[in-house]
Amino acid sequence: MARIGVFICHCGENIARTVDVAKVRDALAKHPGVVHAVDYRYMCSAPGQELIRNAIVEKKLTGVVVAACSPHMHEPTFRKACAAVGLNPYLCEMANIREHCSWVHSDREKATEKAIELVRFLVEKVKRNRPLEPIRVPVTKRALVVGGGIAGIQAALDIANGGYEVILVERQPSIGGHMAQLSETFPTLDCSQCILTPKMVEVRQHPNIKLLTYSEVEDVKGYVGNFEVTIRKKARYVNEEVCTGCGACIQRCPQKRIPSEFDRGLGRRTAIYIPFPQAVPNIPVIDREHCAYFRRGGCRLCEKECPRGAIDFNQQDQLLTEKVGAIVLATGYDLIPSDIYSEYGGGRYRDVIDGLQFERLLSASGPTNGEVLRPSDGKEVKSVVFISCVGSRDRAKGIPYCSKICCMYVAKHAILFKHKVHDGQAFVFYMDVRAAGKGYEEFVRRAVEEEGVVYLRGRVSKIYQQDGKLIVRGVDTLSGMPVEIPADLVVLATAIRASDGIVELAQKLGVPVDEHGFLSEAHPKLRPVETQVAGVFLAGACQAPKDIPDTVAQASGAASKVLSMFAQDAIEREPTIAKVNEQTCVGCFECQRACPYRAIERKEIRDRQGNLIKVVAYVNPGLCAGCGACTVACRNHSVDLEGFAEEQMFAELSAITAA
Amino acid sequence: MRLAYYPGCTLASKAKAFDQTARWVAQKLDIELVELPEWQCCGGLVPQVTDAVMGLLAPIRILADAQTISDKLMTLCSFCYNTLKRANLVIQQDAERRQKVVDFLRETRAPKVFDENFQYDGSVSVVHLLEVLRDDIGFDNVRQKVVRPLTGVRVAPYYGCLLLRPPKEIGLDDPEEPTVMEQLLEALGCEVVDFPRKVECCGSFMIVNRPEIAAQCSATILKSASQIGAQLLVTTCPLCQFNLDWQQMRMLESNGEITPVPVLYFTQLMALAMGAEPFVLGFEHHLVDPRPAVMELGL
Amino acid sequence: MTTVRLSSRRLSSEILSEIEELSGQNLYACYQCGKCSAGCPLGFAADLLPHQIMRLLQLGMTKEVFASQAPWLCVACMTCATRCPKGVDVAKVMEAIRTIQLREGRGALQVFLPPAELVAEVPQLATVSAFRKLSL
Amino acid sequence: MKQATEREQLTRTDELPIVLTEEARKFTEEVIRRSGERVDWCYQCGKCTAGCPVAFAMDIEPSRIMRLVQLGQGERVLKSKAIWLCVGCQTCTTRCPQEIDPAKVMDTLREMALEKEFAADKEVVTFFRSFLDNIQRYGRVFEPTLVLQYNLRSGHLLQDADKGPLMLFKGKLPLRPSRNGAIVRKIFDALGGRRQ
Amino acid sequence: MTAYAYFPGCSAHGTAKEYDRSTQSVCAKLGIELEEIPDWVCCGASPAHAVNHLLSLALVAKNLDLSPSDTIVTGCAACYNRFKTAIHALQHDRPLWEQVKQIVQPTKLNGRDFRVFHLLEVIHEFGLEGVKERVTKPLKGLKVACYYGCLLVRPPKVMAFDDPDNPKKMDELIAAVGAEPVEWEFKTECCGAFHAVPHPEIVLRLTSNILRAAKDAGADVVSVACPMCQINLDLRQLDIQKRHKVTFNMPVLYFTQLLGLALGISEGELGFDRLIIDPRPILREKGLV
Repeated sequence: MARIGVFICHCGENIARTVDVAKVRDALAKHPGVVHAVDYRYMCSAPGQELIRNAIVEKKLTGVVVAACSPHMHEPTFRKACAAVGLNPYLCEMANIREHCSWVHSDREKATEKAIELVRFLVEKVKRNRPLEPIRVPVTKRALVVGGGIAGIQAALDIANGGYEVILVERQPSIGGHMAQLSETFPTLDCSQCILTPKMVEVRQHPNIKLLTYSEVEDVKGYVGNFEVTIRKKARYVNEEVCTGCGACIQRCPQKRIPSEFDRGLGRRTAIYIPFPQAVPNIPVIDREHCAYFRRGGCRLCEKECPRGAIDFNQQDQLLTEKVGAIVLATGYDLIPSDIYSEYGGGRYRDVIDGLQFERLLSASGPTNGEVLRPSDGKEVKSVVFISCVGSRDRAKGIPYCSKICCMYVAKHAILFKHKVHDGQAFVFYMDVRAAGKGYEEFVRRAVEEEGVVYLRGRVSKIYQQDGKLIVRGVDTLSGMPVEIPADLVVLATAIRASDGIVELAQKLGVPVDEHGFLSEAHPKLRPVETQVAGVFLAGACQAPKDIPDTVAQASGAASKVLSMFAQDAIEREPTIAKVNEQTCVGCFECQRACPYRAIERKEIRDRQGNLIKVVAYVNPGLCAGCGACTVACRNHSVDLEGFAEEQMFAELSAITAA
Repeated sequence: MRLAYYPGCTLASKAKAFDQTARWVAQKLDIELVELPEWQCCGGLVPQVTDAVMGLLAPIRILADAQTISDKLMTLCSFCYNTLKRANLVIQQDAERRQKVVDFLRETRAPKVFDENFQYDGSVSVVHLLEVLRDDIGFDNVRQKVVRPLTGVRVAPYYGCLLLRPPKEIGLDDPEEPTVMEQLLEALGCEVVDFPRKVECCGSFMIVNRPEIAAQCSATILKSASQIGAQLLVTTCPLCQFNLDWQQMRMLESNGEITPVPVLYFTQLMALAMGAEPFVLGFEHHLVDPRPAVMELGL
Repeated sequence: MTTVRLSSRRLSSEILSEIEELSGQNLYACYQCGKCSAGCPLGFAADLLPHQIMRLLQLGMTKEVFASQAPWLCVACMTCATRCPKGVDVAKVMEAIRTIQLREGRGALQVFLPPAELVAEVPQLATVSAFRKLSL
Repeated sequence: MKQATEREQLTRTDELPIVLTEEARKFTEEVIRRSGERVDWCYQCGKCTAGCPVAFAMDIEPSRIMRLVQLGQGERVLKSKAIWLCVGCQTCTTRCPQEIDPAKVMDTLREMALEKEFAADKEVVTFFRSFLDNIQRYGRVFEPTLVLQYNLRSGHLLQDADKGPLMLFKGKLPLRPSRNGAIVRKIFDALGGRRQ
Repeated sequence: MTAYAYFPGCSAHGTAKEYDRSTQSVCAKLGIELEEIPDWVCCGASPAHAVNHLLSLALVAKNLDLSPSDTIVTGCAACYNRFKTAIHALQHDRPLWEQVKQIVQPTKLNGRDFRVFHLLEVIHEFGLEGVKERVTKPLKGLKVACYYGCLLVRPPKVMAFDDPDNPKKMDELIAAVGAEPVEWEFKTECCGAFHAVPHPEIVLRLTSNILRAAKDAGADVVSVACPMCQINLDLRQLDIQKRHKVTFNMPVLYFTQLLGLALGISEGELGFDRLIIDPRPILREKGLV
C-alpha cells in the first residue's frame, strides 16, 4: 500500500499569492494513498528539507511529491533530501505549481483548483514509481580531437598536459589551420605564426599526443566513454618514418605552377609539397592530381632526388582503429565563395579577393613577401576598399547571421595596409561595427582616428572595372551620399560557414547541426562546449563564428570537460532511459529508425545450446538520452521509458480526466 | 574680503540693475569690490581657433590690470566670465601665444602697467559672484542676511550656456545638473522648481543677426518655464535676460500663449530678500515688468 | 544627389588639415552618434545638423560644408562639446570653418538692422559677440 | 550643395524633431500591408541607394524613403519627388539583402500619394495620366497623341518637338491608332471609373 | 512545334516597327510559328503598376484571356516583365486572382497555366546549334555590346531569366551568328525608361553612361532586346550631342536585326533605315551589307 507524503511550498509569496496553499494541502490530505500533507513557506530551505526527511522516517513514506517550482530548479535538492534518509530518489517527484500555475494565472480560485490537479496526478504517478539506480558506464581514458587548428591544438595540449593520451586528427598535411595563414592578429597585432608555431611544435613533441595529419575520421561507433573510431590515414607517398623534411624533392619537382591552397590561389606550389615552411609535421605530401607520375607515368624525379629513399609511390591509404572515451570536435570554418555575388564581379575580377587572401598578401611568408600587390598585374596597391558583411547578415543569400570576426579583421587589414603603404588610402564599407571584445573598440577607433582609414556606413551595390581600376559604387548612409571609389584592390569580408564535410561527420556521431551547418551545442547558455551526445564536445568555429581568444577559451573548456570525465573511472548517467521487453519484442526495429541517438542495437537471443532464437532490440544505456521516441515508434509497446513508463503516464492522465 | 571687479560693458549700461544690486548685495556681505580703473570690453567671446591671438589681447589686458588689485577678479556677466577665464587658460597653457600677447602688450605700453618689465602668466583667477557666495561667503551667511524671505515663490533658475560650458575649462558646477543657483535660491527661501531647460541656449547673440532664430530658442525656454508653473525666472547673464525678456514681451503681446514669468538677475532677488529699497532693484528697466508679479507674491 | 568620388587626394586636402589644426580636433574621432545634433538648440534652423557637418568633413566634402549656413548659425553654446562622448569640440570645428572662410574674405555676417526699440535695448555684448564670431 | 539644401528642407519641412506618434505607426503599417513588403525589415544598409540609377536626381534617396516609412513620416514621403522619379528598374529589389522589394513599395507610395492628391513631380504624374488616358482611348499606346497630350498638360509645349518630323520620316510614328479602347475602358470602369 | 501566342506590344506598331518585322522574319526563317493575340491591348507598362496595382494585373489578365495559346512570347522586355510579374502575383495570391477576375470577367482564363517567354528564350529553346546551321552570312569582326536593361533580368526571383548582373543569353546568340560580344559592365544598367518624357535629362545622363561604357569596351554596335531601351539609347544620342557635345555615333540595333542579317534576310525587311543612328556605314565597313 502506497504511503505518499505531499509537501506544498509557498515559495514566499510566489505561489501563496495566487494559490490557496492551505486548500491544496487539505484537498491532498484526503487523496487516496496520501498519508501526510503539509505546506511550508520555503520548502527548499534547510528547515523545509528537514520537514521532508522527518516525515519520511516518521510516517514511513513510500513516495514523496513536492509541489513547488520547476523540477529544473530543485528536483536534485529534494531527491537528495530523500536519499539522505534512505528513500530511493526516483520515488520523489515535483509538481510545478509555480511556473505552470501561480505565475501564469491571476484567478485565485481557479489557480488553486489547477494546483490541486497538478499535485494529484503526480501523486498517482509516484504511486507507480519504482526505485531506480543510476547507470554506471566505464571510461576509456583517451581522447580524440578532430581538427588541428588552434582549437584542436589547444584542446589536445590541455588534455595531454592533464596526463591523458590524445589522438589529434587533421585532414590537411599540416596542423595549424587558418590561424597559420594569418599575418597578424587583432587587437594586439601579434604575429600569428609567431604565437602559433611554438604550440604546433609542442603538439608534435608531446609524448601524450599521437598526431595523425592528412587523415580523416571515417567512422565512429560506441558511446560515451567507449567510442571506437576508424581513421583513414591518406597516403602521402612519403614515408614519414624516414623523411627528414630536407626539401630536396620539392626543389626538383617540375610541376611548379599549381595554385597553392595555403596561399588561397595567390601563390604557387609544386606537386610534392609542404604547405608552408613552418608546417608540422615537416613532411611533404604528393598531390596525386597534379603529380606527373600519377597522371601519365614517368618523372619520379623526387624519388631520384631523395637522399633517404623516403618517396613511396606504392603507399596506400591506411585504416586505423582507435578506442577513445571522449571526442572533441574542432573542425573549424571556411569562407563562403565570393563568386555568389555577381554584382561584385562574381569571381571574374582577380583584384577582388577575400579576407584570407588578403592575409596571405600581408604575410611576410606569403606569395608577395608581405608586399600589397595586385594579383592581376603585381602593381602596388594604393587604394583599397574593404567590404564587410559580404554574405553575412544577408537574408537573401540565406545567411542571416553575423560572422562576428569580420569587423575586427577588416580594421586590422586596413591598419596593416596603412603600415605597409604609407601613402595609400583604405576605405571600409560597414553596416555596424561590432567590436565587443577586450581592446576591440579601441582598435577600431585607432584605425579611424590614427591610421586615417575612412569608414563608410553602407553596403556596396556594384563593383566594375574601368581603366584598370575597380570602381566601387556604394553609399554612405550617414551623409546620405552615394559614393564611388576607384580602387586598386577590393577585399570582401565573406561570411564564415562551417567546414566542408562537417555535416557528414556530425551524422556519424549523431551530433545535431543547426540550420546553417554549424554544430549545435547542448545548451546555448549553460552547456556551450557540450553536444547532445554525451562524451562529444565542441571547440572553436565549428560551433559558430569565433575569434582566436574565444576559440582558445572554448577549447580549454572542452578539454576541462574531458579531463573531469577522465577523473572518474565510470560515468553516472540518469537511469531514466528506454528499456526493451525482450519477451514481447518482435525485432521489427522501428525503434532503431526512430532513435536520434543511435542507441538501439540488435541483440541476439540464444538458447542454452547457442542456437539463435530471435533478434530483439537492445538499448545501449551509454547512448540513450531518454527522449522516448522509441516508445512511440514501437508497435506493440515493447519499449518503455524508465521513470516515465506508460503505466505511470496513464495514471497521471486518468487522474486529470477523472477530475 | 577684497576683490577686483570687472563689470563689463553691458552691466555698465543696459544691465545696470544687475550691477547695482550686485554691489548692494556685496556690501551687505562685506565684500569689497574694487572696480578696475580703466577697463574696456573683453571681446564678448573668446576665439576658439588655435592660432588666434588678437581676441586674447583684450581679456589679458583686463586680467593684467587686475593683478595690481587682487589675485582674484570677479565678474557677473556670463560672457565676460567665460571669456576672461578661458583666455586666462590659454595664457597658462600655450607658451607660444602667451609670449605673443605679452610682447604685444609690452610694445604698446598703453596704460602704465605695461612697462618694459611687463609680464603676465595667468596668475589671476577669474571668479563669478556665485562662486564667491558658495565658496567664500557660504549660503548660510546669505541666509542670515535675509530679512524678507521669499517663501513660497516658485523660481526657475536658468543658467544658459557660458556660465557652465565648456565644463573642463569653466568648472563652476555640473554642466548638466548645476545646483549653485538652487542652493542660493533656497537660502533666500524660494521654492526652486525643477527646470528641465535650465542649461539650454537662449539663442545668444543671434538676436542681432537672425532675431527670428534666437526668438524661437527663447520661446522654447519660456514655454517650458510657464508650463511647469514657475513664477520667476532667474538668470546670471544680461544677454539671456534680454533675450528671454524681449521674446516674452513679444509673446505676451501677440497671443499670450504663456503666463508672464518675469526674468530677474539672481542679485535682484538677493537684494529683494535682503531688504533693499525699490530704487536699488531696478525693476523698471525690464521689458516685462516684474513689479506686478512681485507685488502679487506679497513682496 | 551627386555621387561623391572618394580618393586619397580628396581626403588629404589641405583644408581638412587646416580645420583640424585650427580647431585642435581630430575630425575622424567623431563616430556619428548624433548626440550633438540631438542637443543642438539651433538645429531646427540649420540646413545641416552638426553631425552631418562632421560627416561631410570626414568625406572631404568641404565645398558642401562651406556652402552650408549651419556654421554661421552656431552660437558656440557648447552643448555639443559638453556632451560629445568622444570629447570632440564641435563648436571649435564650426569656428574653424568660419575662420577659414573669413580669412579668405568670404564673410557671412548679414548685418541686421533691428527695429528701433531693439536698438535701444539689445545688450551691446550681443553685438560685440556677433561681430567676433561672424567677422574678422 | 544647392541640392543638398533642398533635400534637407524636404526631409525636415517644418517640424523637428520627428515625433513618433501612434499615427506614424499606422502609416508604417499601412505601407507594409498595402505593398506586402516588410519595410520594417530594412536595416539601412543603403545598397538600394548605392545602386539606384536615378538617386542622383532624387530629393530623398531610396534608403531614406524606407527609413522615413519606418518612422511613419507619411507626409514627408508622399510629398517627395523621389517616389515619382523611381523608374521601377528593380536594381534595389535584386540586391536587397533583406529581400525587400523597394520598387514595389514605391508603387504603393505613389498610389497613396495620388489618393491624397499629392503630386510632387508634376511631369511624371502628367505623363502617367496622359499614358493611361491614351490607352483608355485606343487600347494601345498611340504615340503621337500621347506626346501631344503630355506636352499640352505639362506645359512643356516644345519638348522633343524636333524629334517629331525625324520620327515621322523614319516611319517610327504610327499613323492610325488601334481601336481596342473599349476593352481597356471596361477594365477602368470595373476599377471604379475612369481615372483622370 | 505548336505556335506561340505573340504579344507584340504597343511599340511594335510605332517606334519599334522594325523590331516587330525583324522578329517575324527571323521566326519565319527558323520555323518558329507566331500567332498574334487578337485584339490585344496595352499591358499597362510602368504607369499602370506605378499608380494602381490592380489595374496592372487586370490589363495583363485581359491579354491572357484573349490569348489563343498558354505559351506566350514577346520581344518587349517591359511587356515581358509585366506579364511575368502579374502571372507570378496571380498564381501566388488566390484572393487577388478572384479580385482581378471580377474586374476582367474572363471568358476562358480559368485554370490555365500561362507561361511567358521573351523572344531570346524562345530562340535559345529552339537551339543555338540550329541557328548556327542556318547562318549564311556570319557577322565576322563585328563587335557587339549586348545590352539587356532592367526588366528582362529583374527581379531575378520572378523573372528567372539569367544572371541579373552578368546575363549571357544574348551574348551567346550573338556569338552563335559569328559576331563578337564584348565584355562590358553596363549590361543591366538602367537607361531611364519612361523618364524620357517627364525628365529627359535623367535619361540623357544614364544613356550617355551606358553608351560611353560600350564605346570604351570597343563595341561597334549595341544590341538590345527592348523597344524602350532602343529608343532611349538611339534617339537620345542626338540630345547628348547637342547638350554635352559628345558624339557617340553608336548604332543601337535590335538583336533580331543582327540575327536576321546573319540569316540572310534582306536589309529592307530588317529596317536598318528606320534607326536614328544608321548602322549601315559600320556594317558596310565590316563587309556585312
